Amino acid sequence: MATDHKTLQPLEFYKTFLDRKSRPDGRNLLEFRKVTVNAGSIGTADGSAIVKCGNTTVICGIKAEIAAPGMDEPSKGFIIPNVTLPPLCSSKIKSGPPGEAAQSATQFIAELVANNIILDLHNLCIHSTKWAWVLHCDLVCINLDGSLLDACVIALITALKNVTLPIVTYDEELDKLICDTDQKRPLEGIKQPVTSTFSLFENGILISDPTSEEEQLAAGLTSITMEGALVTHMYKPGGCTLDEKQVKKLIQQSELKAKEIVRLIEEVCLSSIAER
Amino acid sequence: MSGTELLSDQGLRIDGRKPNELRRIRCSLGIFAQADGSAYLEQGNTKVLAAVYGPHEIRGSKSKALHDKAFVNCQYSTATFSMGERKRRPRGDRKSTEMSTHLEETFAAAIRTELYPRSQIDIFVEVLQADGGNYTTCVNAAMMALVDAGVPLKDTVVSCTASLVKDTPLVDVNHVEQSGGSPELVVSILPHSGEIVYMSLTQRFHIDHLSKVLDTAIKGCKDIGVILKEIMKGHLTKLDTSLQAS
Amino acid sequence: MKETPLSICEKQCVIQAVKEGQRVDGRSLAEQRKTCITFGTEWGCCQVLLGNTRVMAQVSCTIQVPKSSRANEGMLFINVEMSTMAAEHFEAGRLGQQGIEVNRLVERCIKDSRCIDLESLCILVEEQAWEIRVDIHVLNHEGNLIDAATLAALGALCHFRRPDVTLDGREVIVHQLDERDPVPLTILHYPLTLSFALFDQGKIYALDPTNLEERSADGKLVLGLNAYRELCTLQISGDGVFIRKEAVLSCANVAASRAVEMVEMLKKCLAADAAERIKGKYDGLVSSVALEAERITTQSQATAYFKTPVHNLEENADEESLSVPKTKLVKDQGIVTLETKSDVSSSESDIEMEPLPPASVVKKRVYEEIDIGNDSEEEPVMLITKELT
Amino acid sequence: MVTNFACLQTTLHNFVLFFTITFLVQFKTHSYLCFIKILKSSVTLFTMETEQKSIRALKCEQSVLSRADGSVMFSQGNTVVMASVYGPLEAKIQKELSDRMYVEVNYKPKTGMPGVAERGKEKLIKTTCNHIILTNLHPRTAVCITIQEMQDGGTLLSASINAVCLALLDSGLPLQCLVAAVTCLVDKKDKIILDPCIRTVKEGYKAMFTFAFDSQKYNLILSHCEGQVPYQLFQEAMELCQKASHIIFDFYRQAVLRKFSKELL
Amino acid sequence: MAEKSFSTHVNQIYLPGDSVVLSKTDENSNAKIVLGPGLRKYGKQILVTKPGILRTKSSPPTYWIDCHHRRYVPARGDDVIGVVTNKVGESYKVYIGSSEEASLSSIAFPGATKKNKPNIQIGDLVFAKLLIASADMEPELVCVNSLGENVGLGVLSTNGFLFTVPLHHIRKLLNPECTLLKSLGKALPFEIAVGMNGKIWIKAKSVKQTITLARAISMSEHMNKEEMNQLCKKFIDRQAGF
Repeated sequence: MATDHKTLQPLEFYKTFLDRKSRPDGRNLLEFRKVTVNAGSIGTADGSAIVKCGNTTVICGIKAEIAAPGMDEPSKGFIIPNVTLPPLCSSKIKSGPPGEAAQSATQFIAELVANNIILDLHNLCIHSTKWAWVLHCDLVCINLDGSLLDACVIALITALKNVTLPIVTYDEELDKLICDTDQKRPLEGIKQPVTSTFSLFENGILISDPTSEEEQLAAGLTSITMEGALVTHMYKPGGCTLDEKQVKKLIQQSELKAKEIVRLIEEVCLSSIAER
Repeated sequence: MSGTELLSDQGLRIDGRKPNELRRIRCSLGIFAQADGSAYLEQGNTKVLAAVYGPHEIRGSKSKALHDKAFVNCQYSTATFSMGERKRRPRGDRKSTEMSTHLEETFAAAIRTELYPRSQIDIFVEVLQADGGNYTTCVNAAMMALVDAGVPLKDTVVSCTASLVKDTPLVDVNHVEQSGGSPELVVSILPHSGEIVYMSLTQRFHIDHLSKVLDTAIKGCKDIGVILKEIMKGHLTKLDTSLQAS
Repeated sequence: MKETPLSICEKQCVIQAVKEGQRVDGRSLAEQRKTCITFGTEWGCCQVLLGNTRVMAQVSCTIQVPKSSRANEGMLFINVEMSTMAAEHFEAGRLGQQGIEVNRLVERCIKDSRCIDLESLCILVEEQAWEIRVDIHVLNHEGNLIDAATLAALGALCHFRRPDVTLDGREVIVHQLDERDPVPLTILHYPLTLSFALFDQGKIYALDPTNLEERSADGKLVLGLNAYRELCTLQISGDGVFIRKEAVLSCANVAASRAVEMVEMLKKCLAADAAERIKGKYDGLVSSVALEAERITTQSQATAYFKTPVHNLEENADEESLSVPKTKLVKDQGIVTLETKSDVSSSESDIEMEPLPPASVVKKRVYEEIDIGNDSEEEPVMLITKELT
Repeated sequence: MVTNFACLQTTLHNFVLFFTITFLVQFKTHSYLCFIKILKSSVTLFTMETEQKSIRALKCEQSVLSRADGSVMFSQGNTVVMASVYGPLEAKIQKELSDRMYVEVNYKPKTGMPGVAERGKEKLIKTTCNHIILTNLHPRTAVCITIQEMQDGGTLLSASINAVCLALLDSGLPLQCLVAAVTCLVDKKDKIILDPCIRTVKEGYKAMFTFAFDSQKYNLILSHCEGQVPYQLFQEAMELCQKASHIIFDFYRQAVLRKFSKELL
Repeated sequence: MAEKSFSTHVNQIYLPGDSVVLSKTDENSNAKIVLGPGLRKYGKQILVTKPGILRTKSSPPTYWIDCHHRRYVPARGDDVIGVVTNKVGESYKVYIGSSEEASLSSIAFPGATKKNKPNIQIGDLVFAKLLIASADMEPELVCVNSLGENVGLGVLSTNGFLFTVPLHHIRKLLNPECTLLKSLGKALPFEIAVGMNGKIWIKAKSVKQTITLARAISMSEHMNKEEMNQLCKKFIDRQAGF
């Protein structure tokens, strides 16, 4: 009976839960799913992390390269994010060139990078106008069940914290790079943004950390990125409207989540360093 | 390259031709067994292969079908090895697409398309060696292939180029003359009525010269027309005798 | 999305009109539509209105490695963009055959005729040179895109200023626009195209064809010319078009004198723009945003032309209910023949009118009558005439 | 009013100046509305007191393109954007939706090919349009919205959204509500600048926000941020933009009024 | 807006999202109220969906928004002009400017039978009535009434001229109070077919006259009654040879 109701009228089915202030998976409206983080599990990458938010699983691998910096910003390095949604992650994703979901996720991360929210890119400079680090950050989602951006940002930050780079110096007289592969050091100045995604329903109900089913049914999505108490990004691409009170509530909620996640990431990083 | 080098004081061109002299034309018809009509044409060092298929039913997208006439589909392609530098895309780039469009328009005018409603005629041309006047050679080769295929035509189409150096019009321009910065006028005509079906010009010259350059090109077209007609006649007589022999 | 199908009726009417020396929008055969050129605040931005056809070009530049075959020259890249904005059958990001034709003709007219001195764009031989890129955006397609596109491209190139560079040894220093006065491009000559639609086996030709005329014609003749009466491009194309040599020559002569006027006009517009800039408070394209209220005021201009008292508001009462039995008129009679006079008298009036003065005079009169906008020269926007295409 | 005079005088000639002022004062009076119809009314609005807390002059021309079903050339200060709407059109088979209209948005930059940044803008505008257009009234069709950058005066994204809204109004497609977008910027001294011009943007900033609000309850439809600030400032910026959105909604009303001025009464 | 009295509401500009207040009498009576184009009921409110002018009509109380359109959306019973684009089996595909091409059966003509069909070429113009027009179905045209009789619909002669004007202009021209067409007819006799889809077919004695008339009609888009009269007067004077 219940399954019939769900397949025939998914929205009605869902709304009966919302009316009782609960959700089909047993969570409260503003409850987040359990987050599991694992750092440094991929040996071939310069930095890596696996993040699970409920069922959504994202792997981030970072490979570092050295290249000449751009003409316009000679003392900055590069972070090149790329979110891949392979067909195995969801039945809705088809093989072929990256779809809209993957493209907009990549664009979102790229915007965070461009706004200096992830890392001060000056830290990636080896020698101004000559050499800088390029970090290729590949984010592969192996199970897509909503709130992709949340998982991607956690994975990216954890992986960045996990990166160790050899010490490279530039000898100006010889016009040569000197690389000390024995000594490696971690990156400095990584910021700690945390993204929280919320779904909005027509009747003004807000739920946090939606599953992909909930994302489908919702009338709108919004992703708020906080770093500590700073609002760093509020991404709301149209959809259902929000009033000021709701915005305030969402921001408070994200702030709470941000604190927890930051603590979690720090713990994980400490333990992974200890292992090493 | 300056005009003096392109035209010597004796009035001879860089390859020793007189200003109104065509390059040597060699042609053979019916060279492919697969195609309904085919031709190989040499104008000097420019060498072109042409093949014609059809009229046949519309292939690919059905929406291309025209309810009252045949759809003419042309493809202009330049072999990767045909020029000094290797050509990366033999077809599909803007210049090739433009050439294909012009071939389509020219032959849509020449072929009696109204006889074959809702069908398609394919013309493929491949430039094997490019030495100036590629487009004109392609038009001439395609026309020969159409004759070989027996597609009914309103009139034959012949094409020729002309240029202007030191106020002297030159006919049938080769690659050196073309790339040396002198203008190039391409003209396709129906030799019977003398009407122009296609014309294009690159580089510039004063409008007062247009008349004589155009005249030179038309004269060139007519001369080529006469030569090609001879070749056609030869080919058809050969066919005729071989038929009668069998 | 497909292009709106063309009916036999429209085609026949256009052809018949052209044969009688008239055009559907009231112009004569050798008349161009009103051309309007405006510039943006950024250097190298030019918008051209040719009747209702609207095209914008923007020039930009980057430093690149020059081609090995032309190591001492800069590069010029011309790109035409057509999106659904201009017409519903255009697709954003994909140029169709028509787009490629426009792109190639602009390229041939401007690039192949070497109107820009590319050698002056070289910074370091074989190492660094400016690449000038012209993006031409087609905004509204009401025919004759080629002429509008070349005019916009040329206007944008003339308007463009690139940042100044200095060499410090082999080090190239690019000066930002506010640091040092930017440098204009060296324009060697001003090439433009003028297009004719060919009708009746190339015997009749109409300058600056509208979309309807382009689609009804046998083909078209595009002539690229500069102010020195030099031919820069020429192209005859179209499905099954035939033209005689004499016709080409006479078109070329008409076009040559037009080209001189157009270049003159472009130079005037450029000078006016430069003068505005010096005055300061320059807002570029903002001033070309005409309020549609002007369209309505043009109508009151029309009333002024008809010598009536000043437009009175209280009498402005419009019909109360517009959508009342809207089909009635048609439903009852089918094809309605609105004939108030008897047939005989009306034909008489026709006969009276026609043989009077030489035909051309009568024609002229009718234009005046309809192009109300033309009589009020000071009115910058003439939307009445715009509506007619 | 006095400060208004100052900034008005610089932008408009005297004739319009007189007019705009009377217009502001007598906005609700009917006779003045009629008066506007006849004269060239350059609708320019300045309501907030200081210069940096006001929206720059708004101007638009509706039905500017002859082929589009709805089109507008819109300027906000020196930012000029053109938007066109075609629809309902036949949808491509792979894009056809059985229960509603497919909304296609193309954002065209002035130079170069559209890249990832443009895709991002397209997505923002597309989801906003999906919300405001009553898409279920025209199933199995498509609407094609194209935005062309014409002149960058600092606030292209908000100008694009406003232009799209005006173009939709011009096309007469059924809409649930209207949308107005406002950009504001938090400079390095934590000062909020509403509707910044290009020079201000280029001087650098701490954060730049674009908010869009609906016309019914003035709730947030869209938000896009660059940079980071404490919540307090974020909220202040949002409220300021929300207030400013009223000016834009008023502007929409006047634009439509102009279009229909001959048919009123 | 909501606090205004009803009389100030009618004939005013409304924007999508605005709510409409009914007149006191309509609100209190039990009679059915008809909401026309541009209005929809949302809960207890009546919301506007299109920008335009609110108009009303009594008995039955009807409210609608007068809006400007350029794209045609088929409505049942409308007479439209279309271009024949294809023939599929026993019916024709006709382009009428809407999102989907309409179909027109070859026997939906006066006097047509299976054996005696009208001779229609691709590219011909037809003046037909919309029999089926629904958002979910292909529109269908007919050239006869329900009894199969000739009602003046059918193929239009290829000698005329076809042009397109915005849809609100068509409504203005077809309004019985609009005298433009009649006045023009006094100056020059002509045949005209006006399609609700914005297409007008016109034919006069000569091509020149046809063009002049077509331009005068499309020019009158922004004119009010008085301006139209002026236009006609001038037009008639011209034709008389002044």
